[in-house]
Formats: sequence, C-alpha cells, structure tokens
Amino acid sequence: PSSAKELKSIGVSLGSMGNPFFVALSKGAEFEAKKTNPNVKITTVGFEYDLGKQVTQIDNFIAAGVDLILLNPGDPKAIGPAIKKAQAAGIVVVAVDTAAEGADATVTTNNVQAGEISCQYIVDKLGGKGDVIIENGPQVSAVIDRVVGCKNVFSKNPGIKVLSSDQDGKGSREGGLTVAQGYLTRFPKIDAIFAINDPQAIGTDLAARQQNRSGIIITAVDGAPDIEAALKDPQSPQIQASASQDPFFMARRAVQVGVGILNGQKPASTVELLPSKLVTRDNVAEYKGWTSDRSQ
Amino acid sequence: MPSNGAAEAKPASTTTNGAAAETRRQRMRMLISALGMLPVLLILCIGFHVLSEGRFFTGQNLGIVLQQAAVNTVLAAGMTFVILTGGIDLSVGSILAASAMAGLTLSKLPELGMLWLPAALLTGLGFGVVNGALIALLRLPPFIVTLGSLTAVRGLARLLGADTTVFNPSIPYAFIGNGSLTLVPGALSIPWLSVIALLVILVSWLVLRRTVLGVHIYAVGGNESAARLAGIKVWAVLIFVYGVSGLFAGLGGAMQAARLYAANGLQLGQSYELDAITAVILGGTSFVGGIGSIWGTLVGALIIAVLSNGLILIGVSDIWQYVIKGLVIIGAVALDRYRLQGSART
Amino acid sequence: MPSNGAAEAKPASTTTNGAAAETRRQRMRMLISALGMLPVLLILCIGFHVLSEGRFFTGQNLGIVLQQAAVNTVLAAGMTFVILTGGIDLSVGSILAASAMAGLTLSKLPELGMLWLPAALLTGLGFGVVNGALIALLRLPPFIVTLGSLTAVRGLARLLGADTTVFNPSIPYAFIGNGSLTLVPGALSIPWLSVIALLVILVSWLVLRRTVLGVHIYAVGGNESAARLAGIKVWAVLIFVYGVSGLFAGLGGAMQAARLYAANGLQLGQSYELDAITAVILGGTSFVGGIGSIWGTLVGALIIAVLSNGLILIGVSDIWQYVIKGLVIIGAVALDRYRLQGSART
Amino acid sequence: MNDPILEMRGVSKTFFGIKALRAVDLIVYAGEIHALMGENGAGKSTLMKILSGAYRPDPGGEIRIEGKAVRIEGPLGGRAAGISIIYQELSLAPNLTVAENIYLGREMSRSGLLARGAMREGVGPILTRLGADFLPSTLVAHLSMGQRQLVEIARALHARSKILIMDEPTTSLSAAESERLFALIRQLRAEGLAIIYISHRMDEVYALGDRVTVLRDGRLVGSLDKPEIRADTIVRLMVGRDVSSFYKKDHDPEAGRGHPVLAAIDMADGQRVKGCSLTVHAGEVVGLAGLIGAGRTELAHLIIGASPKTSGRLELEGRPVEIRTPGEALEAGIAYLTEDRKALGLFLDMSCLDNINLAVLARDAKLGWVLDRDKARERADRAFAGLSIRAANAGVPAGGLSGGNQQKVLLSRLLAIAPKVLILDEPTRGVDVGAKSEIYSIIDNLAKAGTAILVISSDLPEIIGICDRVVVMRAGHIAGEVTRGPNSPLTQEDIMALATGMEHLDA
Ligand SMILES: Nc1ncnc2c1ncn2[C@@H]1O[C@H](COP(=O)(O)OP(=O)(O)OP(=O)(O)O)[C@@H](O)[C@H]1O
Ligand SMILES: Nc1ncnc2c1ncn2[C@@H]1O[C@H](COP(=O)(O)OP(=O)(O)OP(=O)(O)O)[C@@H](O)[C@H]1O
Ligand SMILES: [Mg+2]
Ligand SMILES: [Mg+2]
Repeated sequence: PSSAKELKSIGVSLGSMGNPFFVALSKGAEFEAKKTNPNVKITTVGFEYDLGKQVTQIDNFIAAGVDLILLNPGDPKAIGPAIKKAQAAGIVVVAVDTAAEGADATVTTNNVQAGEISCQYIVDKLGGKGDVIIENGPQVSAVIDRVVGCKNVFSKNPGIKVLSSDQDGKGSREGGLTVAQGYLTRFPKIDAIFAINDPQAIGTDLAARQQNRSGIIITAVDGAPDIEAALKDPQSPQIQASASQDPFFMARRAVQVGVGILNGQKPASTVELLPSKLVTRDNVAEYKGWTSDRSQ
Repeated sequence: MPSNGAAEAKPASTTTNGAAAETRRQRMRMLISALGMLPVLLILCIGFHVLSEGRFFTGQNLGIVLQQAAVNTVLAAGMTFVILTGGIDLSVGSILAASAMAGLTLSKLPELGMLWLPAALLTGLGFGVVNGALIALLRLPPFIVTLGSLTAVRGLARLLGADTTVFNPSIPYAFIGNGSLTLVPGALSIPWLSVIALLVILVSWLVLRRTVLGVHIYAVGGNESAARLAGIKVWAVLIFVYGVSGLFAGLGGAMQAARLYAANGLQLGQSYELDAITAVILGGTSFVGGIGSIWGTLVGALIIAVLSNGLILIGVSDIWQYVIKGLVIIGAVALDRYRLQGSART
Repeated sequence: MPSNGAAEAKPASTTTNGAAAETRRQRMRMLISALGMLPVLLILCIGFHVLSEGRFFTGQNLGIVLQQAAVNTVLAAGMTFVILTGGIDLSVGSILAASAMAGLTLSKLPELGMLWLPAALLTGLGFGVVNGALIALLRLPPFIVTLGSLTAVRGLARLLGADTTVFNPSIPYAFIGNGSLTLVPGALSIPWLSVIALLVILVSWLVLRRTVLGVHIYAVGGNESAARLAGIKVWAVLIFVYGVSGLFAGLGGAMQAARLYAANGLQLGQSYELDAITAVILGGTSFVGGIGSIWGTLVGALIIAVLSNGLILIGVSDIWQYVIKGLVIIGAVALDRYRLQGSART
Repeated sequence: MNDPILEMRGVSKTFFGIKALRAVDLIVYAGEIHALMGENGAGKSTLMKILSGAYRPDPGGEIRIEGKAVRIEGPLGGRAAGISIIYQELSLAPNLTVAENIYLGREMSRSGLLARGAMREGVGPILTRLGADFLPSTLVAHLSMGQRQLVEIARALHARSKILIMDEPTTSLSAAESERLFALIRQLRAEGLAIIYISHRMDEVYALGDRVTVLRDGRLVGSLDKPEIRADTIVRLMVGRDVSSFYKKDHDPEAGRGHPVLAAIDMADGQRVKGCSLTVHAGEVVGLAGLIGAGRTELAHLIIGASPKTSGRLELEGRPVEIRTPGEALEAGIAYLTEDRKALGLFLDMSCLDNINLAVLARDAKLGWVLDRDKARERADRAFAGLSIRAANAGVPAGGLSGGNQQKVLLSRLLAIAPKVLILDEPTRGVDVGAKSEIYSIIDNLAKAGTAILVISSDLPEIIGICDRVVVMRAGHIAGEVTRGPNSPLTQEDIMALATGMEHLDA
C-alpha cells in the first residue's frame, strides 16, 4: 500500500507489564508495527492502574513525537481529555482491551460475553442449581464487565445462589489464594467459583487443594499460559474452563486500524469487539495460547 | 610581664584571622549544601537532551516536566514540614485520593459545584489534623498512625465514589489542571499546575525561614525534649505540620482532579508517598529531623520528574526504567555524599 | 572514724534495697512490654470467633492464619534486625520477588532444579549485602538506599522472567509451600511454612539475645557513636543486619514460590515492606533503634494475619476491610500506649 | 620515674581547615596524676581523643608508649596500646544494662553464647568500690546523669590499662562520690598507672595533680611541677591574666533580700521527690545541694512543670500559680537551665543565634509571627561579647562549639528572657575558670537587680562561694537548711552532714 504517512514511532501504555496478557499485547503490536516499518520505534510502558501516571505517559509520548498511541485506558471515560490532547497534537489514539471515550478506535475482547460464557459453563455443569461465588478483582472496566456478564447469566437462573461477590482477589495467585481460603472456611458448601482472571482461579484451586475440598467448579477469563497448563494437569481437576482472549491478535488489529486511520481510512465502527472462546479441559489441546509462535 | 602581654596579643589576632577564614569556609560549605542536588539535576537534563537528540530542552517538553513535577512538589513540600520535625506522613497518597473524590463528587452538584476546590482542601486538612492530633496528643508513632490512615483513608476514598471512577468533564476551575498562565502573549506561558507548585514552595519557604513557627519546627525536629523544655508547644507544632501535609495533599488532589477531570478512589495516588519522601530526602532533608530546606525538596521533585520524562523520551523500556531509576537515586545521594565529604562534619 | 564507717554502711544498705525494688519494678515493666500486643491479639481472635459464629478457632482456620502469617513473619524478623540498628529496609518486597524469580527459573532446568532453594536464598543475601555495603561503607541513608533498590531490584526481578509469570507446577520441595508437618498423625499438623517462620524467629532470638553480635546490634541502635568508640565494627554490624534482611527476604521468596508454584517479577511482593514494618512496630520495636524484641514482631505479624483472615471470614467487604484495618492498627498502638502509661516514665 | 610511659610530640589536628591542635607535646610518667588544663576549646579533649584512637592526628607528630613509637588505629588500637578513657560526652548506650555497657566491645562469651551472668558478676566489685547504688542489670536509661558518669568511670577502670584518661569525670558527681573517686585514683597511682586528669575544678587539681600541663588555643603553653601548682600560676597560664576575685558576691543578702518570689509548697511526684517546700526571695541566691540522686533535678522539673506532680502547689510573688508545662513556667517568669545541655538544652544542628533567641522569638516578632532578624542578631552578638563565647560567629551550629562555650550559649538563652525566677541546674558544668567567674558575676548582677535565683550544684565550693543560704536535699526530702550568719560562714561540713544524714553524729 502506498503509505501517505510513514509510521515512525509508537507509544504503548498498558496496565501492568508483569501480566503476560499485556506482554502478549505488546508483542502483537510490535510484530504488526515492524511489518509496516522495520525501523519503527516502540516505547511500551505500564501505568500500574494509576490514571495520573497514564496521563503523564501520554504527555511524554506527545513530547517524544509519536505517530500512534496504543493504550489500555485506566478509565474508559476519564482518559478522554488526555486522548483529546494527543489528538490535538496530531497523534492517532487506539484503545485496546478496554474502550476509551474519544479514541479514534477501540479493539477489545467482549468482556461481558467472556463473563457470560464462563458462567454459563458453571450453570450448565450445575444443572441450574447451586451455591456459587463470584471472586471479584480490581475494579477496572474489564473486570467490571466480566462480573456484569457473569451476573447476567446467574440472575437468569433462579436456582443459582450467589453467596458473595465483594472480595478483591487482587488479580493475582496470591490474592486468589488468600480470599479463597477465607471463603472456604466461611462457607461449608460451595459448588462453583467464578474468578475474574486466571491467576486468581489458580490461587483458588491451590486453596481448595490445601483444604482437601473437591467438587468445586472453578472457571475464569483469560486463557493465559498457566491456565492452559492447569487445564491439562490431572492434579487440578477443579479448574474447568476459561474464556479466552487473544491479546496478540487484538494488538495486531489495533495497529492495523491505527495505521489505516493515519492514512485516512476511517474504520466502519469505532469499536471492534473480538469474541471470546471458552477453553475447557476437553478442547484445551487445540487451543492456541498467548505464547505460541504467531509470527508466521 | 610585657612578654606575657605580647603572648596574649598574638593568639588573639590569629584567632581573629582564623575566625574570618572559618566564616569564609563556612559560607562555601553552606553554598555547596544549598546547591545540593542541583548539579545532579543539570547533569541529568543535559544527558537526556543529548541522548534524545535535542528533544529535552524544548519549550513544550520543559512545560510537561514542570507540570508533571507539580503534584509531587506540592506533596513533597508538605512532607518537608513533617520530616523536619522528625516524623513521616505515609498517608498523603490516600488523602490525595479522598480529597479528589470529595471534590469531584461535590463538583457535580449544580448549586455547590464551585465549592469543590475548598472542599478538597478542607478534606485534606481534616485528615491531616486528625493524623497530627493522634501523633501529638496520644503520642503515637507517626509511621504507624499515617500507615493506618494510608489504609483507612484509602477505604474512605473508595466509599466516596462507591468504588467507581467519578468523572466530570465540566468541572469548574479546570484551567488549573490544564491551562497555562501567559506571561508573554504568544511566547512564554507556564502551566497553572507549576505556578501553584511554585507558590506552595514560596509560602513554605516563608513559613519555615521567616516566621517564629518555622524556627519552632526546626527546633522540634532538632531536639524534641529540649524544645518542650524551652517552652515550645510541641503538640501544636506537630498538629500544624501534619495539618499542612494534609492540606497540601488535598491541594494535590484538587490539582489531579482538575488535570484528569476524574478520580478513582482505589487507583489515584497509589504510592505517591514514596515519590514525595524521595524528593524530600534527595533534597537533603534529614530523616532525623531539624536539617533541610524546601528548595532542596523542589530540586528533588524536579529530579524525579526529569528522570521519568527523560527515560521515556529516549525510549528506554519500562523494565529498564525501573532499574535505572533505582540506580540513579542511589547514585545521586552517593555523589552528594562524596561532594560534601571535604566540607561536612562526620 | 568508726562512726563514719557505720554511717557509710547505712545509706548503702538502703540504696541496695532501693535498687532491688527498682529492679523488681523494671522486671514488671519488661514483662508488660514483652507481653506487648498479646492482649490485642487475643481480643481480635475472640472477637472474630464470636462474629464468625465459631469459625475462627477451628484447627483448619488456625492453620490458614499461621500459614498466611508465615512469609510476613520471616520478612519482619529480618526487618527487626534492621530497625533495631535504627535503619529501615524498604526493598524486602522486591528482593522477595527477585529471589522467587531466580529460584523458579532455576527450578525448571532439569539438572540444577534441586538447587533452586539455595539459589533463592543466595539471591536474597546478595542483594541484602549490597544494601548493607552501600549504607555502611558509603554512609548513605538507609531509606534512600533501600528505596533505590526497591525500584532497581524490582526491575531486575522482571528482567529475570522476561516480564512474564514463571510457573513450575512440579517444583522440587513444593511441600514447604503447601505441606504440613504431622505432629500427631491424623490429629495435629502444622504447615511447613509456619514451621519455617517459627524457626526463623527462634534463630533470630538466639542471635539477638544470646550472642555478642546481638549486643552489638542493640548497641549500634542505642548509640552509634558510643558503639564506635567502644571498638565495635559498626560497618560489619550494619552489613550483617541488611544481609540478614535480604536473606530472609530470599527465604520469603522461596516460600512464596513453593506456595504458589509461580512467581511474577512485577506483582509478587508488592508493598510487603509495609506489612513487615507494621509487624515490627506493632511488636513494640522502636524506630529510633535499640529497643524491641523479636517476640513482639511475631505477635505483630500474627495480628496482621488474623485481621486479614478474620475480616474475610466475617464477610466484610473489601472496601470496609481497608477502613477497619487502618483503624485497628492505630487503635492497637493507642491501646498499647495507654496500657503502658502507668508503668513507663514519660 | 625516669622513662616516660607516654610521649606525644608535635601532635596536630585540623578539623576541616580549623587547627584545633598545633604541634602539642605531652609527656606523662607512670605513677603520676597528670592534670591537663586549659580554657574551653583549648583542645584538651581533642588531644585525648587522638590518644584513645577516636580521632586520627594530622601527619607529622609522633606518639611513643613505653619508648616505642605506636600508631593508634581506632578505638581498638587505643585499647590495645593500654589506654582507657572516660569521654567528656557520656558515651553509653542507654538501651543496654550497666554490665553490658561496661563490657561493650569486649563481651564475655562461652561456646559462642553470651555470658550475661558472668558479666554481671564481673562488674560487681568495681561498682562496689565506686559506691554505686544501682545494680549491674539496671538499664542505663533508668540512671541519672551522675549515675551514668559512674558507669563510664567503672568502664574505664574495668579495662585495666596502663594509661587512664579522665576527661572531666566529676561534672555530675557530688562531693561524696568525688571523694570516693579521688581515693580510687590515688590508689591506682600507687599501683603505677599513669593518669591524665582533665577538670575545670581547681580544687581537684590542687588536691590530685602531680604535674599540670596547660593548653591554650591548641598550643602547649607550659608545664608545672607539684610545687608550682597554685591557683595564680595555673590561671595565668590558662587565660593569660589574673582572675583575682573568683567567686563574686557583691549583692547584699540582708539588705537586698526582698519579698518571697517563688514558694514551692509540698511538691511531690510520687517517685523521687517526697514533699519538698522551699522559698526564694527577690535578690537572693539560694543553693540546692545534695548527693546524686537526691532528687534536686526532679524537684526543679516539678517546679517548671516538666514532669507531672502528684501533689504540691506554687506561689509566685504571693499569688498561687498553676504551672503544667515549661511553656507556662516561662510565661510566668520562671526560667530553668538544664543540667543535661546536650539532651535537654541545646539544638546542636541549629545556629548559636537561633539557640540564643529561641525563647524570645515570639516576643520579638513583628506582626506576631514574622522573625525580627536584626534584633536576633543584635541579641546574639551581645551575648557573644558579654560572655566571651568563642566561635567564628553566631551563625555556626551550636554542636561545633566546645562544651564550655555551649553552656554559655544555653545560659544566654535564659538571660534573654529576663526572668523573675532563675533556676540553674549545674550552671558551670564543664565551664573553664574564666567563664566560671563570668557566670558568677552574671548571677551576682542578676541578684542585685532583684532576680530570685536557685542554684543546684554538686560543686560545694561553688555553692559556698556564691549562695546566701543553702537548702539540702536527701533521698527526696528537704533535709535542712544551712544559713550564712554574720560570723558563721557556710561550711562544706555542715552541708555534707545534712546531705548524708549524719548531722546528729557531728553534733
Ligand atoms: N568534631 C569536631 N569537629 C569540628 N571541630 C571540632 C570537633 N571537635 C572539636 N572541635 C574544635 O576543636 C577545638 C578544641 O575542642 P576540644 O573539645 O578539644 O576543647 P576542650 O579543651 O576539651 O574544651 P572544653 O574544656 O570545653 O571541653 C574547639 O574549637 C572545637 O570547636
Ligand atoms: N529513666 C530516666 N530517663 C531519663 N532521665 C532520667 C531517668 N532517671 C533519672 N533521670 C534524670 O536524672 C536526673 C535524676 O536526678 P535526681 O533528680 O534523681 O537527682 P539529682 O539530685 O538532680 O542528681 P544529679 O546530680 O544526678 O542530677 C534527672 O535529670 C532526671 O531527669
Ligand atoms: Mg573537652
Ligand atoms: Mg541533677
């Protein structure tokens, strides 16, 4: 394609670079950007869920003169003014994973749908009857959406009783383990637990194994490498499903859309929702995970 | 006897000479320690300018650095008061979040909207005074009290917004967050955030160096029991410094709210206390209390901002930014120690 | 002359009586302050037991509490050494993460897998000794040095895993993370994590209270220049305490790795330093240095764990957990101050 | 006595460009008590710290011990060379016990474990010899200044060295303890130790010194042998002039005594002070004497509200006053000079100027809050001139001054207040003769001007020299009062009898 404007540098601001999800995202972005221009300069930073820090990073990107900003917004609405500032400096802003108000485009997993399929799995397995727990996490929009999706499903099934949904597993194995230890002591009967992401699900499973509690269905959202391993591991039969995301592809799409806009091609819709697929113990063998080599 | 008289005259004159030399040397010493980290700051700026191929020293980028340093400068100014008394305030990040939440929540009410700014300040002041009262009147250790309020106030900040982001794109006085004060129309303007930060530094300097209260603050930090015996109302001084720290955290909250048009009780201000403390200590204020200056704090805050900005400007990856930042902080203090070695007492 | 002798004997005997009474009073005082926060811990436990309808004092839940307290206890033990010398170590969370990463990375190599445990310990020790050397030999302030390494080591931890989660479901010695030591088969067993934590406390107690080095640590904290004048190698003592803190952080890293089968350079150990410091201070160790005991630290760490566990157990929401935790920490210290008021001099 | 045990030759020391010692020689023989004298800041402590290894000398000088040249590297080197020292500034760890402090740096251990019991037993004899009334297991934090000084002395004696340095060991001791120490020192001399003794109390030097070496401005100005040790010779060497009338008492106690200004009635704190009453009149100098631990300092703290009282009341100029904090005491016109200038008096990192002005800042301030810097500078300059404080200028930190000069700075702060009642706790502790006589004349002038003055002092000659009457405390009670009559002067014996509780025996 005859690129009217060459892509020289990209700024990427993501939630937390310690999360393999965002690592895969940044790899996807790099892969796609390098395809467009092998000499492209990419600066990737984590904002650690601090909105102020993200706004600062955007300011710095403006000063550094990037052409395109890829960002996982700290808050869908509140990041709006910063995005406007970047756009005023002639920069195209594409949001990934979470929608952002005012962004030129958004590419994201459908988190509501991901929560729905993960929890529908629980409902199906329980036959529409049982005591379940929603193990919440940090109140960012992706997590909020997943819980909304999950509650949508549970509320349609009067046989399902949600015991609790107000504990924060901090999105980590450790947080999940600690919260689950409390839950398991507090509630003698739990049939299923929906964890808002994979690390929490694995921590939950560790807690259950320690206390010799079996027969609890644990599902999550992400499809991360460690849940892949857990779904293949006969020692952790309680972990049964995870609604997968494809960060590598998401980032590639985002860069493609961004480059398109740079060249004057408006996308049909500003929000592109990528559907989530449920990975279960049955289909995990065919699942192409985040770390598989995708650069062909 | 005459010989004796002569002998008396001689040492007297040499000591006078010696005293003059002593004074000169002391002036040098004071100048060096007042300069403090300024050389480090300059080295960093020039280094980044070269490495970023000339992007650092541009009007726009300097404006961004100043603006980014602003909130931390304000928090660090309050922290300077506290650390000068030998205390510490870990709760500033949480107080900032709570104040921003309180301000934004109020700003959405049609009639009271304009009051959001004083509301944020008062929220901060209130929490600060509570900290101070617990420390001064119940004689609890500052670290524990402010660690407790770090946690408790964070919870309150989340409660204020029912654990969501509060957003108000039409918040009054938004200009303080994103506007600039034009000095020379079309040529020179300074972000309002930086103007506020500079004013805070100036007022702090005035209080610390030109008022009775300032001397009392240094005295309490230098030797609390001597201060008490000298008739200083130590409890009042302590409540004052924690109140100031809270007030400035409230101001920081207002600045962030105006800058972001939004606040989130959980995310805003996380671990800001570490940056503020780092700025104060980089600026040469001693943890023991009683030693330090507000100008040093300003330089410390600028170093932190320049470091964050510069590393992104020259495209260092996130991971290496951590490593480099940590090493630069240690290196800066080591350099400072080395520089002062000849002049300082051991 | 004889009358003089008799007269001399008299005040001597009364003062001996006085001294004996004084010593008795001191013993009482020490007992009370050694008991320290134990009453607070008991009140909390009983309160949670009642509110959770009898779920707190079950063998299983107590095991969970002990297990959750274990890592923090180990970190806080190291922190006790450091704070006793009047220092602070902010880097323990980062060192823990780096050690866990180093250990897990090694554990995946087929031949060297068994060495992961010593590797984690040595990683921690290494970082600790570097901290200590910077503080002792370059005389840099502990807060800045360990703040610098908090940041830099965090970066290194991320580099170690190429910024991803490293996991190894078949890590050797996994039993220390999730297994229990059976004391009475089928009836009584203690999690290995807790056994390790208790051993760490015991060893720390031995070193601090029963060795020459222990006296030197207290002396450095009590009066550094006096210690130097008495010929104590203050630099060696400082390197030792920061080395111990690093080593224990490395052990904590190993414990977490074995417990979670995974580590993440960025997330693991975030703000653990605050919990460790809180445990130490709750345990009655003074920030000024020279005063405190390792048993107090154990009680402090248990209070923190009981609080976290109990609040989840009685179903308090996450937000309110923040508020309550903060208030309980302040309240506990206030209670302690009030309790000691009668017995201590001002 | 032919070969000196210690020879220091050409020893110099520079602190950041300031010469504290200039090529000083010092020769000490075994079996002598060698007094080292000089004004505040002359360099005595610096010279001794070089000997103990606490400071490293400038290159060029030489130190020989028993004829062999030695390099003393650090405190351990000093100890290895057979030198032990009592530092002027107390250097104990308050959080450790007496026994631990005495053994600090050379603890006893058995199979790697600390031998606490053996250490406690090991210090028993020396504490008994010093007449200490506390146990080896007592925490130093619980001891009074005087008791702490005994611990320092015990530590130095316990080290069993060849050369014993005592830098103002009696500043916190009262007559009885001092006497006991002197007996011990004489005994050590007989055992062949060389003792270097620094003191500003002339009577001690006359009583003990076999030889005297005098420093001035970091230089050696002369040595005197036993027969030449007289007040006039020493003082002339030290200050370069005669200090003729040492104790100054021009104010007339009978004519000058006015109305009662301060009356403390039945003061008690439930611990160390058990119902004490005393009255001080305008223009009167009252002494408060007693053994260490008698409760004098505590009584003063009760009067100014620095510690809470369980009973008692105060009357100021006949009217009852309620004083709960030192601040209220200052407002009422009662000023107190602490005995512990480092811990409770000075702000070592602040300038002398700020230290001097601290208590009157608010009074001087413009608009109620704004510092009046001109007034402050004037006041500080006046204090520097009036008390001849030796420092480069008023802007230097107080911590850099020698002990005596620090005391003068602290005293200046109180004088700036111009109080009605002045309570001076050990006002001349560590102060050289010249400055002492200046302080005495200040006290005298204040009394003449009508100030009521209470002087707590363990220096009996001083009390007798400057006071009109002496109240004596013993074990928390007022044991009695000794009054100066027209024909009956105050005597040490009367005071000591009351202080030790032996009045009936003497009578
Ligand atoms: N650590 C130091 N740093 C800088 N100057 C010092 C230091 N120690 C001593 N001095 C200076 O050296 C000089 C000699 O002090 P030194 O303490 O030896 O006097 P001194 O004779 O012991 O006086 P005093 O009788 O008051 O104890 C003084 O001018 C003092 O200010
Ligand atoms: N535990 C302690 N902590 C701090 N200071 C103490 C302690 N015990 C005593 N002191 C101090 O020691 C002094 C006690 O002296 P006290 O009033 O008993 O006797 P005194 O007659 O003044 O004797 P001295 O000559 O030793 O001052 C006071 O200055 C007091 O503040
Ligand atoms: Mg001296
Ligand atoms: Mg006293």
